[in-house]
Amino acid sequence: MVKVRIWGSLRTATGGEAEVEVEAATFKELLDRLAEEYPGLKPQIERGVSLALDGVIYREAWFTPIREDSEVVLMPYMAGG
Amino acid sequence: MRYEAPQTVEEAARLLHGAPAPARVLAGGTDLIVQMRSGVAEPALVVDIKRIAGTREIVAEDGGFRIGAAVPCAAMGEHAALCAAWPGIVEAANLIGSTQVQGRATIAGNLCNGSPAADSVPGLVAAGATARIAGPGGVRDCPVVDILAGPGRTTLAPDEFVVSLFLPARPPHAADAYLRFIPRTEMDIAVASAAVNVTLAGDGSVAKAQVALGAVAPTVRLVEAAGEALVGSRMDDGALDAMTVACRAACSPIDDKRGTVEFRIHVAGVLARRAALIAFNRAGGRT
Amino acid sequence: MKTIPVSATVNGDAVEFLCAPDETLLDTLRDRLGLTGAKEGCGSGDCGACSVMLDGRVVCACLVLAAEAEGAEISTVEGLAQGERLHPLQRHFIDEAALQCGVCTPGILVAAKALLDRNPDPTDEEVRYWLAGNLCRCTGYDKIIRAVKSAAAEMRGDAR
Amino acid sequence: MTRYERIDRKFKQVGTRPARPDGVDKVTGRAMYGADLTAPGMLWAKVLRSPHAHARIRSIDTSAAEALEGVKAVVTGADFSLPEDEALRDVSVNCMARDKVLYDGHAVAAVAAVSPAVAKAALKLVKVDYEVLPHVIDVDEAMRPGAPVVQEGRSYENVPGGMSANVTSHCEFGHGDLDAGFARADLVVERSFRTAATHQGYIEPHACLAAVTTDGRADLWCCTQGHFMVRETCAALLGLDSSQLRVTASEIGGGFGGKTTVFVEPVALALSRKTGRPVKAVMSREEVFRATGPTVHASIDVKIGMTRSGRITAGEAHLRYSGGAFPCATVDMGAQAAFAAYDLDAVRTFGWNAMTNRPKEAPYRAPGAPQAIYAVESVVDELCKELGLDPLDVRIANAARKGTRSAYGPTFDEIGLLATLEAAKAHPHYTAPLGPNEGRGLSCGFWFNFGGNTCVTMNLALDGTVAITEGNPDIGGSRASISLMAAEELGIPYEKVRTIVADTASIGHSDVTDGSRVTFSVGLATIEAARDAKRKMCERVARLWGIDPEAVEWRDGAVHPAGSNAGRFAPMTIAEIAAASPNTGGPIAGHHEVNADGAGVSFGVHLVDVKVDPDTGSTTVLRYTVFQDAGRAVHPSYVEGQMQGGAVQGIGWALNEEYIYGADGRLQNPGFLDYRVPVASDLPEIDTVILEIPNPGHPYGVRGVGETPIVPPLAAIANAVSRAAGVRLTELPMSPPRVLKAILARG
Repeated sequence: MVKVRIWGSLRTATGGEAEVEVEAATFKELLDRLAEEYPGLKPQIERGVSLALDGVIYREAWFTPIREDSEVVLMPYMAGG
Repeated sequence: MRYEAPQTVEEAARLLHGAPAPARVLAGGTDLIVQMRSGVAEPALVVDIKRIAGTREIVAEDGGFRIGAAVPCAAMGEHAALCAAWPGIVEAANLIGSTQVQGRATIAGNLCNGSPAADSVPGLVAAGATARIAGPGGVRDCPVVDILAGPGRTTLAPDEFVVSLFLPARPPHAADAYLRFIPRTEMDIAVASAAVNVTLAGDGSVAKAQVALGAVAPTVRLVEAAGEALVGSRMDDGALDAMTVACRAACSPIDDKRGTVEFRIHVAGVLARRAALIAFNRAGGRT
Repeated sequence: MKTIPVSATVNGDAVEFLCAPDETLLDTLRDRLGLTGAKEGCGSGDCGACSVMLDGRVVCACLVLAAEAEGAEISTVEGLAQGERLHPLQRHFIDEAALQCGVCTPGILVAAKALLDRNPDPTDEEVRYWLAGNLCRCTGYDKIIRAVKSAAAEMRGDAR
Repeated sequence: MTRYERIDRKFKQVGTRPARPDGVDKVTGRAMYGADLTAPGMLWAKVLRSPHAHARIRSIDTSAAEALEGVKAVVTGADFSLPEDEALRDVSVNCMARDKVLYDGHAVAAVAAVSPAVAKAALKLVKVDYEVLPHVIDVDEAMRPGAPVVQEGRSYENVPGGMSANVTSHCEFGHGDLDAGFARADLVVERSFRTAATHQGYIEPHACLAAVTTDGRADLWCCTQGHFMVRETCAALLGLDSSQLRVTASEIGGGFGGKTTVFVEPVALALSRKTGRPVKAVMSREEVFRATGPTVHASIDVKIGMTRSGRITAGEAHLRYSGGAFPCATVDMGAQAAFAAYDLDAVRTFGWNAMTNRPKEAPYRAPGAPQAIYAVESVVDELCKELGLDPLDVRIANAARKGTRSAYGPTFDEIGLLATLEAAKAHPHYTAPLGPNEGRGLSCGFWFNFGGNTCVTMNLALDGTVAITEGNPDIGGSRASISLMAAEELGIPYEKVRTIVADTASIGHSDVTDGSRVTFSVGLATIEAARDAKRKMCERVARLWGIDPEAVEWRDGAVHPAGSNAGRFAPMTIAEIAAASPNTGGPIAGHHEVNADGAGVSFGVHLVDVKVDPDTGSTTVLRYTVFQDAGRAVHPSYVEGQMQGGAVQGIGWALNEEYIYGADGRLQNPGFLDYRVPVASDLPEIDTVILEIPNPGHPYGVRGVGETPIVPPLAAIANAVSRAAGVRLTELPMSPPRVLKAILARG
């Protein structure tokens, strides 16, 4: 199981929890499990999310491996200028 | 559109007189060509006056200077005698737009464009300059102040044009100054401006003063009360305060993208005060 | 609109062209004479990207009618280098990274040359005011001012 | 992310300042920008734009325009498809209005004609019947229930019920107990701020030349930050196969984020398809201001608590942004960036986006961050002033560092903020004396930085020189940096490398040049491509020498035996290996295709001194110093250039730049005369101090540097002006009328 921190406005989809636990070994599995277990997260996941893994931001890489002790933070998908 | 570049004043006058409206005179083109591009001006005829003899010259005349209507502002700054006699007018001319614009723009065009914010006009008004105007009936001379009619408007008839401007002879101990406020250091239209022209008496006090303000009324405005407030003074605070009050009282500006009513009124007074001191010092005055 | 025949000198070469009466010199240079070095950034004389020399003065080509150029001497950025040899301003702009995107560079080089032709030793302030009509959005102007000054020093033959 | 080793080593070429490869072209006028290409038989396009801020289009009659001699085609919204994808659909509607015009300047029709003059005349003959609708320009007004609705049905699920339909999204970030934090504070300051919309202000207007053939093939030349983005977007809007549309990026005359989308490109393609002739479209400056992307405008409330000793106990911000007439996620980034520079126990930010009748926002250098950080850094400065604390000491005491849980969630890795703050403290600027009416301000800045999809091919010529092909338009000298990294990695002179930006048919998909990503991502891919090529060269030489590939090594541009045991062979240089390549297995190339990550966040600190004229409210910038962590400055001149250019854009934003609307909802200043970007005489020298705290996510330690420098100037200048004027300014720009009003009100 990995602990995933979500941002504040997503808590309506997780019953108020700021941190949820899912079974996932990669970024892709994490997104799939989150969408399954918390259907309210689905629209945001479809619009785009980034993943911060131990402080490093990944925007798309599905195969990025996640360890159980990793710090996992979900972030909105972002773009620069 | 037709483009004509006549060689004589008469030919230009004939072209303008016979033109199907609208016709426009082209000197430096820095306003006209912008207006044509944006569609504000759609002239059927453009008369380029730069090939008319004398329009590109500055000549000494009766102790003063006659400045051809097609003399670019940059050329004024290169004329040592003109700079010495009318430093305020020259500095105003050299504030119009960029280096590139000054290589083309003319003070006659600046006048005829009719903008209340025109940089060179307050100085011309304060100087008591006259314009030589050509029309179908020949030429006439007219004080610059009487040419101003409102934003974008002059008292010139559609078939008239300015051939030259005349700056009168200077007595000793006389000088002028011009200041404008813009948000940047260059490239903007004046939000408020002031020109002051002073002549000192033998005792160093102000014998005569003329103050003109720009961008604070529908036209550049000669503020006689402001000039009178300085007469007899050595630019002491009392006289300057009175002048500032007179200037602000003469303002009737608008709120727009460049400034507010309050800002324009306040800053017009500030600029007139600073310009008065500069002109006074240039004239050799000691406070 | 009938076109107007114009004869002029551009970068030392005699040229003849036809232009529409309301056509700007900038459009003629770019679209008829193939000299695309001068750029249109604004079309209103506010950015200086179209700076060219016209009879010894630096002007915005967007604020000149092509018809006015009859008999005129015009020079553009394309005339700055002498064959293979870059003008010192051009070299210093490259060496001192005085350009990023480079679209304002032709206009700035033409304007800077006009400055150095009349004032071989300008102060920072003189350079900044002379070039105030040339907008650059990339560099913050710092390296441009330095490059103009070091080109000026080289042209004066100062020891460097 | 690969954690790279030896990023701290000594470099031979990285860190030097060679001439850029496109330099001569750019100083001689030879470089070809968007508007510089012509084609035989070319037509000219012009676009008709809405004069209304908000109106329903009842009908468009193009018959008179089509009948004009010289007009070859007219297109309207009906000529473009509406893709399923929401973002693409918005781009389509933004390029050409459908049932409604949503802002002054919104495109409604376009013509192609034999000359610009004929095209312009034709526009006047297009008759559009508008039903003018009420409009809304201001974000706070747009959020009020009952405000005119810009578009219906665009709110995301995260917007609570009962709000105006203009509110499209809501976000919230942060951690900790705000109430407890504020309770611990000795002083709490709460302020509201406003920032105007600004424009990227690139000097080159959007321009393109399109040529579509009747068999569905198309070529497009345009100035863009990302020609692959142009390809995908235009293909979707026109129903073309991406592979049949070849897009070539011209030299680009500035972008700053504004050229990360399309405007006239699909229009020129549609007109070309309709006419069977090449079509050139060039925007005027007025069109650029009215119809291309400004930033969001913002209304922000910030509340921060501090102890007497300068410890921040809690921070809270409410950000209301408007990205114009479409949904916009920029506020998400603002809400995440607002407090990034601080190590806080309690922090919370709330963001809202609301639609207004303004042009669709396009990203502008660190989108969303400058506004948010301006508000936060202004309040921090006010707290410092009220409590009599040194503003740099307070920032040092509260600075985020390695191990800090950031305000937006993740825990920071190696970051350079503390070192940057300490460099500012040690700099003579910080202690230089100030005169009357002068003030000093400072601010931290932050940007995330991104990596992204990147392709590099490195081809070895038979003489051993190297050609690098990449897919990211070079805005600020990136070809020089990329060539430098290739030369460094291969151990050959910089002059032996040439880097080009290839068209979309010649290299794999590359994301737009944005997010400060090019030196990082393309550099990373270049180094990896070079390593790939080196491996291949080592294999060739090992085979020639008849030894194991492990027994050779690459050193100083040549293959050497790895040690005395490997045998005695004269080293083989890259030129010798290249010359022998036909005999050893054929051409040698290195590749790297990657979706790069590990960009590493970026921090900067700006110090500024200003003088305020108390009689006119005019601000003069006297001295300016930028401190920033570049990870590794590959070509320091262009790193400095980014720092200086970003600072000056921020100065413009702080002092004069703004979108000004009339009561009629029309933009009043669509030109460089009244949209006042800084000119040379407005500015002092911009000093730079580059720090190099290597980024472990890049083989040479590079961090993106392009965006962060626009973030700090807003607050740095606001803090300096507020101190000089003796009154706190809370609205940007701090134009002279606004400053004078505040000074006169202060008394």
